[in-house]
Amino acid sequence: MSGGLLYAFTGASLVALGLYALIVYAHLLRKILAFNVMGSGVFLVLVGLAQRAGAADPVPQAMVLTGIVVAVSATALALALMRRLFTDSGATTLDETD
Amino acid sequence: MAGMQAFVGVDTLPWLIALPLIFASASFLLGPRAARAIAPAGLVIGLLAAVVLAWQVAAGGSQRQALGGWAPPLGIELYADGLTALMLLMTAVVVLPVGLYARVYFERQPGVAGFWPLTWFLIGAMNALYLSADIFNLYVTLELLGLAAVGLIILTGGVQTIAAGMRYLLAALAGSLLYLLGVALLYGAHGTLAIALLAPLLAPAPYAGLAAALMVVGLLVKSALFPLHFWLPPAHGGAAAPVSALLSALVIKASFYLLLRLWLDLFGTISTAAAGQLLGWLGAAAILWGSVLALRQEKLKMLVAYSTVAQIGYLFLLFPLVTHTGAGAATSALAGGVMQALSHAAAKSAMFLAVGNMILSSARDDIASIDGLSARHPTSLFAFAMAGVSLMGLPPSGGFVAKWLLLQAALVAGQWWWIGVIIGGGLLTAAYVLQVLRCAFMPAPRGKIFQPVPRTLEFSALALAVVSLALGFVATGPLALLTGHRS
Amino acid sequence: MTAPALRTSALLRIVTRVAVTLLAVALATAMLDLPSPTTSLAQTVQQHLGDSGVRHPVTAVLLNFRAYDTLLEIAVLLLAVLGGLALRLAAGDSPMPAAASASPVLAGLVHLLVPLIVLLAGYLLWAGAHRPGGAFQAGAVLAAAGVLLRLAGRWTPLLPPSALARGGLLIGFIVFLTVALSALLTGGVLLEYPRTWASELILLIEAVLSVSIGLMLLSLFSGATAPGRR
Amino acid sequence: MSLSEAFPLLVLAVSLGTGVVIFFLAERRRRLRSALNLGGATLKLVLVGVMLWGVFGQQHYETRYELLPGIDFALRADALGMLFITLSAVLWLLTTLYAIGYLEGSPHRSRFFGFFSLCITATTGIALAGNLLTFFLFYELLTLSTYPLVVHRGTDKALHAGKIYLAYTLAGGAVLLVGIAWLYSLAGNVEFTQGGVLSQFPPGHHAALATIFVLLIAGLGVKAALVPLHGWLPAAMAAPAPVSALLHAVAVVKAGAFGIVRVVYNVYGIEFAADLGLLVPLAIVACVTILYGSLRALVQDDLKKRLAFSTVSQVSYIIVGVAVFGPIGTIGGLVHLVHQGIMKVTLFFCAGNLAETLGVHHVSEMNGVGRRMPWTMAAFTVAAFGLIGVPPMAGFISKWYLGLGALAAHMPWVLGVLVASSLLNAAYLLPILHAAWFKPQEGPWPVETPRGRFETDWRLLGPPLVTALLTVGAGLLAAMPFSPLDWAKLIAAREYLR
Repeated sequence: MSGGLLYAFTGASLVALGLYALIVYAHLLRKILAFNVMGSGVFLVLVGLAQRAGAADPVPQAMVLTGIVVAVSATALALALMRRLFTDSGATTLDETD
Repeated sequence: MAGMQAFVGVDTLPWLIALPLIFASASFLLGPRAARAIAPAGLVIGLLAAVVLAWQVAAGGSQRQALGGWAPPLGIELYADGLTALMLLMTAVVVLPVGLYARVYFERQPGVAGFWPLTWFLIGAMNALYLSADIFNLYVTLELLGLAAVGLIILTGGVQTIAAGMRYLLAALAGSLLYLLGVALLYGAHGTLAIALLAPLLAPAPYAGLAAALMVVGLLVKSALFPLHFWLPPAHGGAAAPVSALLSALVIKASFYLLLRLWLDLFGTISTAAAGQLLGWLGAAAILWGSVLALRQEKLKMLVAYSTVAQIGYLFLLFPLVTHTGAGAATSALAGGVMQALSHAAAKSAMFLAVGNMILSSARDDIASIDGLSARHPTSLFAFAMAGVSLMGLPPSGGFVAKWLLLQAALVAGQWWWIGVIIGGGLLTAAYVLQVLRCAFMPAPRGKIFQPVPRTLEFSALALAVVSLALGFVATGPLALLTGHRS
Repeated sequence: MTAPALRTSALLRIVTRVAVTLLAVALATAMLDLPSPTTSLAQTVQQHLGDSGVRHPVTAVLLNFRAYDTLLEIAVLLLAVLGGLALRLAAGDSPMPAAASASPVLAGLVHLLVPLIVLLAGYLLWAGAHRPGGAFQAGAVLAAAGVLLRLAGRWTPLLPPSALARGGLLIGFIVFLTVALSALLTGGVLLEYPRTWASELILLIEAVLSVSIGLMLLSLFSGATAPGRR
Repeated sequence: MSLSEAFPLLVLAVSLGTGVVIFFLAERRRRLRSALNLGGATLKLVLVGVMLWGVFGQQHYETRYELLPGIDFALRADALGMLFITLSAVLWLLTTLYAIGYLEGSPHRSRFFGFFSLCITATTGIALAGNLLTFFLFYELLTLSTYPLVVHRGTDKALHAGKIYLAYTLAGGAVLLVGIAWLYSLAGNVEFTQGGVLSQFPPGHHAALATIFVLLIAGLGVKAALVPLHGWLPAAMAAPAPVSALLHAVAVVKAGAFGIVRVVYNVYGIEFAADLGLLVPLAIVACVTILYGSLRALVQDDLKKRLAFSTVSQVSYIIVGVAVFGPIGTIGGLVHLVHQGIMKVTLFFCAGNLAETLGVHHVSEMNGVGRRMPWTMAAFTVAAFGLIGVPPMAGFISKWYLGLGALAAHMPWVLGVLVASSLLNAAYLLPILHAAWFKPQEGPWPVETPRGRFETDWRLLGPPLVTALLTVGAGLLAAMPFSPLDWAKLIAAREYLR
């Protein structure tokens, strides 16, 4: 098994874990963290699969950099929303706001 | 048509993306007053650009452009065929009246800032998505669209709305990541991201099936197809009226379009009839579930939002009918699905704007609070009713043409069970539209005061409703564009 | 939480657990079975690296071959900022009052660190042309300087942001977009750099981008911190 | 576009334009609205007259526009369509005048007359439709534009009636749509053609075609109030009297019946339909409807409800005429399309006058009403005799031809139904006349509101008198050129002698 594939497998596990947490956990911070875990998993798969043969491929690396910026943006917005929900209603989960 | 010759050389593809981005920057930089002032010009220019592109595609076939001069697989390519041109036109036609509406609607709400930059980014994101032919670039456009939409949802603040925005954000992000995971698999297998280069390489294999499944599911979340629609009603029902109009009419269509594009152009060799049937059945369930819940709503905007859940179902009826059913049925089904997307865009935006007027006028969001509205605001009510007619699929309207084409496809393909779904859905739609109309026809209770509503608001809604009906008369144009240039 | 809610949640857990396990297994199977690409995009990148204006392949992809992705990525970041601003304006927030009594140690540290951080950002920016680094990294480091200033009470962002601040947030995107469009206006295609100017233009874009990215990250930081009382 | 191409569109545009302008008219512009209404109706009548003359002289009027690839929107004036459009144009003018008087001083008149005009636009479109899809387009438009009229009063009863009306008609429309879509998927664009277009289909398709026929008739049968699809019609009597006139005589039930005529004659072709064995079941359904409607009418005390069940019965005379193979039956059915309209509109006008002037809604309140409102009751009497089939009224002509047609088609049982129905007609109409003319008035009228110099407002009195005269005229002058009978004969000749 090449190193790249190992990364990809790790990524797949992270995706599964992240997705599970995203769906199951109600606390918004957990959901946001879960999204980040899942995102990291996807990035690992992306880079890992592309360098199964050994040599690094700059294209997926660039894509992951783009992906990271996107993830940072989304996370920041999600955190802002979460904080706002908490200050306005004291809710830490979406179910509490219904 | 002779006048169009002057535009033959115009590079509409990049401009359709750049224009909204320029207006977005200017709107943010110059502040809300200036943004409000320049918006109509931008919307009109955008409409012109979309018309020119449609004309270019009609006259010269599909258009391609490699950005930065780097051809795929190294660079990113923009691509426009008839389907693209129609979606771009749909966007431009809907945002113009909605934008004019929003200018007036938000005028008296000083706390609401950022509508215009966010909307311009939203338009830019949709245009970029429609024009992209690169599966990773499409991911970026999806995220751009998602964040713009969230920003618009939370514009008015309030716990419910922010919660709705949060729900939408999380769903959209999960959807995008599933999509990106599929992209990672495809890139890992074939080392390219361009749809046109990737398509011939795909063969039925576990990785391809899984990648397709991941991408499809990710997009289903964003399209809010039953049972993944959970985020839609609070978001579309909770946002400000013009925002709801944009989200329900247009944003949903972007991910649907992408799904359709991938299904036809990328997964053509690996899609199975069973998968198509599954999407169709989910669509049928969406029609039923959305309609029944729409019937049970007491708030106007929630009724319209659940109506979107149902109407999305119709879009997905095209999948079983285009997948391995022969050319005749597939052509009709594609035409029907696209007509449904177009007419729903016009009708649903008209409906949200009309409902927005009703709420402004009666200062309440209950269906029961509009008793007697027909005398006070006949224009808004008429817009609502006309949009309702289109959603019901009654002639003469774009919705009717859509349902007719889907019926023809089902009959030609011998999949008669969809007939019941199509017809039954129309009747259910009639039932919930009527809930609103019958209240409006009731005499107003004594002492009931309806606030005046600016004319621009009423006529924007009416204009969109007229578009949704007019589509029934001019359907040959869009259909020729769609079928004439599918490579 | 009521009993039925608990039950649904337990059911949800089980179903989700099965689903994600299946997903992981399916992914692993698919990955083992994955065909190898017949062509290598990495080689294509290497072939055209000389024309890209930079020597580092990742930067070449980010700012030349797939610069369009990056342009849109900056828009995504801007949108997060706009969303955060909209949220605060809708709630009628006032900016967080400056920390009243910053400790003298922190103040001294800020004095010492901020110039160094700016220097580091400059280095990262320059390094991006030939080794890992670039605008985002530089911007992130600049943002860190901003966070320090903010924590030390040296700087309080205005709400709504001033024209200057808006300009700062936007300048990167605007310059990037202008360069992209200038090619279009002079008869080329979007984002096509003139070959002889490619490296200068890319450096220019990166430089302004790092400033804007720093400001945007800082704005996001402010947006996610506890809002001021109304 | 030549004049003969533009003409059908022009006729349509007159009503549509009137409607649209009225919608945007301020509520208080009473005179302008009335002038527009009557002007539009008159102009339309003139245009229809011109077109009638043209069609008689084999002039070809056709507007065509591609709606979808291979599917046209087509308006065409043929003899059958002209029969319907002339009827509706004449009755529209009278009903408009009546409605202006009837709604004097009530609210929401711009809305009412807007939809009123839209409704007649739809009827015009139905009459002129050149193919099934165009027909369907206007058929559904008719449904939509009549709903606001049915619920116009906004009372719970009216809203309930509107709900039932829409439930029936939309469901019927849906069934019709399935039939049409299926037919189009087999046969392409289904143009209305004399003698039908489907006879060339090989026997393998006959089962499908028969099923489609059932779908089409079921869809159209809702508006034509075929039993058991008639439930909406008695419920809809909650609507104002001019709307009842519209539903029962001018537009809605007629649209259904006319559609059935089109399907049998111009889509399937009467011979092909007979070959498929579809006509006898249709005749049976129609006969059942005739008897059922009459029987139910017998026991209604509410005058409008009695008239409504009478309509259920009477409209199926048209269907019987269609279902009876042979030119004589055809003539009987088609002529009844006109005659039933004239007679029933008279009765509803009169019922409206009684309700508006005296507050009389029930048969049991009508004792002695003939002396209070002699002109109204005279018109009522003429129309009632017409329905029963007393010579020389219009209804006699219809029944005479229907009876002869049934005998010619070797369906003598139909004759029995006709005789039985006439007896029932007499049984539910004569007691009304007896009460009105021969019984003394019992106490004061429920709600007496004198209107105008005459027994009631002249605008309410004029229209029923005119239609009563027409009822007599259509019977007495049946042999004259351009009488309904003469025109029906022309159509029959063109259908059978291709």
